[in-house]
Amino acid sequence: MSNNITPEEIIKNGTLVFEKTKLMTDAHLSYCPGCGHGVAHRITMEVLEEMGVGDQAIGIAPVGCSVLAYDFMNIDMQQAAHGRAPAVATGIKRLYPDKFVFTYQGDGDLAAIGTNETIHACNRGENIVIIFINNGIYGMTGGQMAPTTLGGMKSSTSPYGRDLGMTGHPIKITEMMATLPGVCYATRQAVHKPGLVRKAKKAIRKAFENQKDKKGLSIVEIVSNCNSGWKMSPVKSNEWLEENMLPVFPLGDIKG
Amino acid sequence: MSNNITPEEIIKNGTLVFEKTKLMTDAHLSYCPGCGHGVAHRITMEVLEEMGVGDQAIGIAPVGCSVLAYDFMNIDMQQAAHGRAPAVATGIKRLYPDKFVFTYQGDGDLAAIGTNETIHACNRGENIVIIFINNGIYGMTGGQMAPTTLGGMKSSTSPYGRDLGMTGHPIKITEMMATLPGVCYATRQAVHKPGLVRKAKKAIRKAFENQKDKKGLSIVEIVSNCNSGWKMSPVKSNEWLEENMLPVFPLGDIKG
Amino acid sequence: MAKIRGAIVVDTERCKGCDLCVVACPTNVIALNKEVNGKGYNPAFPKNHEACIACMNCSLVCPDMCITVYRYKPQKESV
Amino acid sequence: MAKIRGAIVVDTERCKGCDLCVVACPTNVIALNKEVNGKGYNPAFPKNHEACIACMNCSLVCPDMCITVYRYKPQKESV
Amino acid sequence: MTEEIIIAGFGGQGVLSMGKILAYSGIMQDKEVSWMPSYGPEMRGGTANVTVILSDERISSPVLRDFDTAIVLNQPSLDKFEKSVKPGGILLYDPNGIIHPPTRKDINIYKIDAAFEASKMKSSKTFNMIVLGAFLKLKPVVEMENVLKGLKKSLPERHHHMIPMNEEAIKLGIAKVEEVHKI
Amino acid sequence: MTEEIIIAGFGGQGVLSMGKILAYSGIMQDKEVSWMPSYGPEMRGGTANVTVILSDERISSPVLRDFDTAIVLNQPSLDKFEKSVKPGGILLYDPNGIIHPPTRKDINIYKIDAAFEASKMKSSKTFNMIVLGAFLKLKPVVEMENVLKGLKKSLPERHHHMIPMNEEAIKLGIAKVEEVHKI
Amino acid sequence: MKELKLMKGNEAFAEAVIREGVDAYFGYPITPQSEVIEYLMLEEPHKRTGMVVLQAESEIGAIHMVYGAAGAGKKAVTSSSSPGISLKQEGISYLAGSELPCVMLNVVRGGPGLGTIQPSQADYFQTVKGGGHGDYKLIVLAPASVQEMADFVEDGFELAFKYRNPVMILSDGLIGQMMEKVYLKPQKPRLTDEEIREKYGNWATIGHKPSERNIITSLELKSERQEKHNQKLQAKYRKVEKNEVRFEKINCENADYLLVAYGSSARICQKTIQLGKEKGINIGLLRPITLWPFPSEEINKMADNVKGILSVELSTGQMVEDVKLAVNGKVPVEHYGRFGGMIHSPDEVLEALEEKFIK
Amino acid sequence: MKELKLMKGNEAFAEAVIREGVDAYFGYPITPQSEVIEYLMLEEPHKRTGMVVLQAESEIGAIHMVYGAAGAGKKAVTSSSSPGISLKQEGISYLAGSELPCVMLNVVRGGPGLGTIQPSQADYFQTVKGGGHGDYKLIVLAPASVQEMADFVEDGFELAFKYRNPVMILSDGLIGQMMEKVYLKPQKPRLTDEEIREKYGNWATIGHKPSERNIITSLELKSERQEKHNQKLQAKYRKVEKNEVRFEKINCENADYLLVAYGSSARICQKTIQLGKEKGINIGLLRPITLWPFPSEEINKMADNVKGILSVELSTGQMVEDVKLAVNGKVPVEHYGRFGGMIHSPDEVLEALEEKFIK
Ligand SMILES: Cc1ncc(C[n+]2csc(CCOP(=O)(O)OP(=O)(O)O)c2C)c(N)n1
Ligand SMILES: Cc1ncc(C[n+]2csc(CCOP(=O)(O)OP(=O)(O)O)c2C)c(N)n1
Ligand code: SF4
Ligand code: SF4
Ligand code: SF4
Ligand code: SF4
Ligand code: SF4
Ligand code: SF4
Ligand SMILES: [Mg+2]
Ligand SMILES: [Mg+2]
Repeated sequence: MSNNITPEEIIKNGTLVFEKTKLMTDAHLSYCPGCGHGVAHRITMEVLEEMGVGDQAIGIAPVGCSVLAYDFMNIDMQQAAHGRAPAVATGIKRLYPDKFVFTYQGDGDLAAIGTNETIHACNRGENIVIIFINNGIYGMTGGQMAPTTLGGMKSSTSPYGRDLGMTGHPIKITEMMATLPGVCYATRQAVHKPGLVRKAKKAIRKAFENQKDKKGLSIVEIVSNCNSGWKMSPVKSNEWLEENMLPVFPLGDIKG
Repeated sequence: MSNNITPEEIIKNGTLVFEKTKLMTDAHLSYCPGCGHGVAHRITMEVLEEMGVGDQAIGIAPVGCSVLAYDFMNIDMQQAAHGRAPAVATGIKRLYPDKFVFTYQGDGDLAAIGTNETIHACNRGENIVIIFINNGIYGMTGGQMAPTTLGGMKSSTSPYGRDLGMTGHPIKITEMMATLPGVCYATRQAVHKPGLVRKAKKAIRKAFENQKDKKGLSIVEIVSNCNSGWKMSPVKSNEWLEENMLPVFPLGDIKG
Repeated sequence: MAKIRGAIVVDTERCKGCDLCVVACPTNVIALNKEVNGKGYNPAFPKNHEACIACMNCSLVCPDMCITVYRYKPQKESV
Repeated sequence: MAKIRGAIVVDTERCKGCDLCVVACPTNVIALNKEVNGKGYNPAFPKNHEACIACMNCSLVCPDMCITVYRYKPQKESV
Repeated sequence: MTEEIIIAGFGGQGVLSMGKILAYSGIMQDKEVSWMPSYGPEMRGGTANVTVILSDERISSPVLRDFDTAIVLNQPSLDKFEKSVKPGGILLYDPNGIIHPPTRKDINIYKIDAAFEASKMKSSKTFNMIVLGAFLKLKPVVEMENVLKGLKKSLPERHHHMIPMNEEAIKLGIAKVEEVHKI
Repeated sequence: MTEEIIIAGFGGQGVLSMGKILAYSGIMQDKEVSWMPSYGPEMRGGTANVTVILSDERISSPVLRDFDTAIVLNQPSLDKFEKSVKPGGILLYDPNGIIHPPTRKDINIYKIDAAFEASKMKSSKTFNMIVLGAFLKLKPVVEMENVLKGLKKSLPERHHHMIPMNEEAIKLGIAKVEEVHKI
Repeated sequence: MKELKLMKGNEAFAEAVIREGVDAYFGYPITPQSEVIEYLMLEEPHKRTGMVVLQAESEIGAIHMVYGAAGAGKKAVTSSSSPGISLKQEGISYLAGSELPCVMLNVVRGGPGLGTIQPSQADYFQTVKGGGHGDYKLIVLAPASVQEMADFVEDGFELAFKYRNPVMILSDGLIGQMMEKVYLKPQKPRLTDEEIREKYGNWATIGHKPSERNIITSLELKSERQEKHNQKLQAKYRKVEKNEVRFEKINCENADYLLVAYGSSARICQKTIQLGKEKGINIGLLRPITLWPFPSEEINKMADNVKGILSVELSTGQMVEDVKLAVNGKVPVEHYGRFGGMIHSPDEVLEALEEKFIK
Repeated sequence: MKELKLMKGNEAFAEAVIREGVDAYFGYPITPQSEVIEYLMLEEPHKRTGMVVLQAESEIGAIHMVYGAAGAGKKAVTSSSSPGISLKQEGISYLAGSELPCVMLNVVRGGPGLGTIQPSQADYFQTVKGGGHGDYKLIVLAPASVQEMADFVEDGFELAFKYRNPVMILSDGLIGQMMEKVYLKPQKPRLTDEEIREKYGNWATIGHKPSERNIITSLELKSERQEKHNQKLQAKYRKVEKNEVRFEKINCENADYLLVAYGSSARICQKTIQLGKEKGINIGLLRPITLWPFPSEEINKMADNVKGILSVELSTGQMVEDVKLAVNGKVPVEHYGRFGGMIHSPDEVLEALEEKFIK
């Protein structure tokens, strides 16, 4: 065949280089168009598939837009109460130290109501992975302010922009977690560009490898959009993320 | 009179240089002999007295040995549920921004069950003072392990010594709090020696001055003994504190 | 050297027309369809399919796993 | 220069005999009594009262606020 | 007079705000009103519906099984609510995207090609107002004057410049509604 | 046989462990037993008490208002529990620190100068065993052999070397108990 | 002058909170009641009255902020929905134990667990019997309209301060999300410290001289004193039971059957009465407005004249126990209700009544 | 071979937990039950059976660790006392909603609020009616002896796994702190994954292939399905009510008066029977062992033959409502009990009985 091969022929004869992992179900995701949760789900499952440990993994879904993660991640999952995923993961992991246990949590879940469970799972050095989707807002409940909401950012509970003096600064919880000896790896990633997706996936892989090697708790924060909550188009929201979120939540490894 | 004056004469004619502040009630403290809570209570009240703001102060007693602080501190006080003192203080201070509002909390209260309320009061930069008595143990309930318990240290729930691998490292919550922009002053003090008592009192004074100047949240950690929980004499426990607690929880200002 | 060629298949019923793949494609292969799908979204399609270089950018950023990518590497001319 | 002299009053019923003042006193003024008080504790007392220099160490470390301290500064000899 | 209405369609079709304008109009005409939405995650992309009741008396149940009028704007809503029209009641629908039209013989059926008319007006935002017009033609439960007042009340100040266009749309709906089946 | 006992004194006097040894001894003698302590912050420095019941039958209420025997080891406990002895029952007390001795006439009153005897033995730890001996003299509800077995059971292995001294103390208590008032 | 608006129940509650002169609202978002805090944030009551509105880090944070503010003698409000209310239980028990006045709102959704976000009345037991530990009672108001969502803010605070007791407004997703006409009362000024002291006595912790100081606590280590404290609470509760029972009777004069229903279910049952009339069945409705104190006496009286009583709730049957306790065996008492977020229609209620008592 | 020991109720519970082959205990200290975790830490069950014992950061942490472990099909235990149990209410509702088996212990102390650390039975409502949100039921066992503190661990797990339902052991400070003889059962081995699957079915999340995967959740966004889920729960509850009612009757044959009492109060009432006999008053005692399901039928039957029923609880009167519901007006039902940490003596109970029914 030559360079003039048609797309149809390529599809028939070419190598398949990308398709949905089997560790994602066929169910259509419940997320808004362009929401970063989808990519974060997928790369997490791709890592488990590539490590060949999907059938040894137990995931914890939070309360937040990803509450239904168990409908999409094609593995054993538990749905945890709002903020308590790290405690739930602790309960499982302590009994199945050789299984792969991870939580998947939003910023409201992990950094507001769940701060205590987060900090103490870190402090005990639970040998788990936390995938932390920081979209600076409570997506699920209609775009209320989160502890991670940027200064001046509008949300349904900061309709005139977050007032740092009244409500505090956007919390950098991953940096706080990194200060604890029980945390072996803390990194901040994003998934709104192809290169970043690749990097984020590598980070998640490293996190699960750490768990395999019993190194302690790994946290992978993913700065993501909530285009619905931010009231922007998906494309616009990713630009806004780049310009506004990343200066406050800079990407890269924080620890390990 | 001459140098040969008798003690009795001195008492009659000398200057009174130290007596119990009126902001402590006459009730006998419920603490064990030699427990650091007493000194911490007293110097807190001395500061309020010296600032002349005892009648503008509202204190929050925790759940812990100092649950009855309101019996001893001769000011308006509320008793808060275990760990929730910073939220209670927030509720008061937001309505009385010009009053002096402080919490008095133990390490179990502040750094275990109350971590969430602690971190978020700090993050919001509530303009309050937290007096934090770190004795590395749950004194009140009979000497159980706290998140601050040292590695290898025995307690009634770590009878063979705290196992860092299973239960995590002693948490340095004050350092974590200091990372938050809402915290203007974070310091670690002790009260088992006269010089340290003087310093600790200065720190508390600074904390309340910060509140007066609306600078944000000040935390004064006081590393203290729990001779009952540690199962040592008061004198021995202070020595043990010096040798074992202070290397892990070094004294001095952490921020501000 | 022979140019690597690619092709994509879009699951139009999964697609939510978010436009992210359109923006991510370095060779402007993808566009959104004027017709809506069953869910009322304008799904992506390879408008300029020949330009595809199988870089997978589109599939990497697609939150809904709609895009399958195939690659074709022609026999090297020198062989 | 005239030596500053001090004296203390111990509220023996408040005292819990913890020994902290004893240890804190630089001039070994204080000791614990053999007799117990109403609560069953051996209270502190100024055994070597004349040595007191009113440094307040004892009162500063006393957790139970038992100790009141008085100071006496003799007329300076030069005046 | 009591008029019990269900309005159902896709999330983006302005179902809830149409109900709201109707309710406000009712208030302007001194009626009792209730507006009860379906809410929750199904609203995200999925379907939405709202029950509106206008009455001269105090309204008892805001929850109903049967309605005087059902206004349905997509196939799933038609499937769901055709059976909920009281015998002799009215079913009003937009035929756009409807594959299985209504079949009941004991009710009055009307259609309004609102999507088409709105696209002609070059403003998709007028869609629900055209439907409202059609409804008001069939059930003049509130006077035009009060509808305009209701519109004004329910729109934030900064959108008041759109009132004339909305008025036009309502009138268009009044003009364009078609009878499909009359008992 | 059912013997209902209250033992009360200061926290440090070994009240709870004395009750425990008595309970263990009861078990060794195949009796039903219950041991119910007061607990809580008042134990810190304050007073402590424990209700011990030994019986040949299943024990119903571990909570009692009146007792066959009250063993009181300080003034507050005497004040509190003198009135709780059943008429005809026994009150046993240590006179050390007692300013207002018991006054009831309808009960049998004994004293044991256990603090004094213990200080003579140069071991304050034997104090409660001396009291126990005194009680056993008055109410031989368990045999000495079983008391020793109970002692062994209730003490951790590493303290077993102290059993002979405790035995001696018990015997001393048996010998030294004095009648104060007999009905 | 009263103001007429078309509002959601949640919004009406929020607006009434501002107009009541409430000092502080502390809450955490949860469907179906997030409109409360969203409305408050949008309205900026700190500009209108100086009122504080703070989004807490959690429901637990929120209830203890309320505890602090209430202890300082201020009018404090929180709101949440079922799972969030469960988290507040320790705090609620503290508020009751410390005798602090406050108003809480539960916009109930279907449970248990995360459940559904649709309306439900399955938190009756939790609210009325004591979701928290210990012997205590909340005064519970059950609004059946958007108007009452607004009105019960004032009523709630009156009761809360009169008895120094927390008040729960037990609503549900239906009442919270629906819009109706509502007449809003004019703005009340927030009370000054002096006014509070005059009106309600000097018990708040706002800073005092040692001789006049106040303490807020629910701890009493001496059991004798704790028992006394409990007795005092019980005496108060008896007083509330005697004075504060509220209910509404509809069509009860010659009713053969009685429906007992509160909140949204009572609204639905009103229509059932109509439907019954059309069928020649004479149905009355007793709507408890206070769920505690419960209108037991009235129901007991009514039991003398009806053939059967149906407790209609959006739950698997909770209030029905209180109805039975009131009736004490006089006539059959049954329960009917959809649950798990499903809502019974007026017709379904009528069918249930017929099936249970007539067929 | 059974082993005889003298133990505190709390210790007996802890030892029985080890011997039951429990997989994990998660708890947070609180008086009067801290001996449970202290005993477990001292005994090092990880050496005896591999059991995990972890002190959580809070009661909330603990209950959700239990949730995780239970969801993984393991036998998990937590314990606390009143305020701590209030904090667990959201988690408990989740466990019930997700149908997870576990055993929880509440060593009740006096409330409300921080209250006192002395014994109480004032958490009956919270436990039996639903302290958390939504329509759910806990199976509730009420031990009246140290022996039962041990025995109910096994019984509890049998019920918990049989019905996939959380079980609460409702004890109090008296039973927890007292020592009695206890016969301990021999050590059971912990179950392997295979044994669990065989015995209880394959529903746990322990890692599976996609085709066989398990999900633990209490969420059902579609109301229709949530209602179905609730119906399933209710059907289960009816089954439990039919099969699992447990009670003990003492001296009931010819009793003129009936005491209904559970736990420590039942122990006290046993002595009251004796005291009654001495006075010529013929008293029977019905001791509910399961508080839910409640022995309503039996009490209803008994009501035919007695002149009055006294519900005796260490509370201001909670179980008395269930007694009244059971009796449905047949005979007078009254409540008696000390509270706030105070404990009634057998004499006081007799005096109350005489006063209410005889004098
Ligand atoms: C106890 C409790 N409180 C509150 C809620 C309501 N709630 C659901 S999701 C959510 C916030 C989710 O935000 P986040 O964790 O950032 O996730 P996102 O939706 O943004 O991905 C809240 C507050 C709840 N379900 N349970
Ligand atoms: C919700 C709740 N959980 C647990 C307890 C029991 N409790 C009382 S004090 C305390 C720990 C106190 O330790 P700390 O805060 O370090 O104070 P300390 O006594 O050492 O000064 C605990 C766990 C309680 N009262 N309430
Ligand atoms: S609301 Fe935000 S976080 Fe949730 S699915 Fe939509 S875009 Fe994503
Ligand atoms: S137990 Fe410890 S902290 Fe508590 S009073 Fe005694 S020494 Fe102090
Ligand atoms: S594979 Fe690359 S070139 Fe091809 S369509 Fe996707 S992004 Fe464009
Ligand atoms: S990124 Fe995916 S969902 Fe979005 S338009 Fe492209 S194919 Fe559709
Ligand atoms: S004042 Fe100083 S010198 Fe005097 S007794 Fe006290 S410590 Fe000793
Ligand atoms: S420090 Fe105070 S309590 Fe301790 S012995 Fe001295 S005087 Fe007594
Ligand atoms: Mg978020
Ligand atoms: Mg401590």
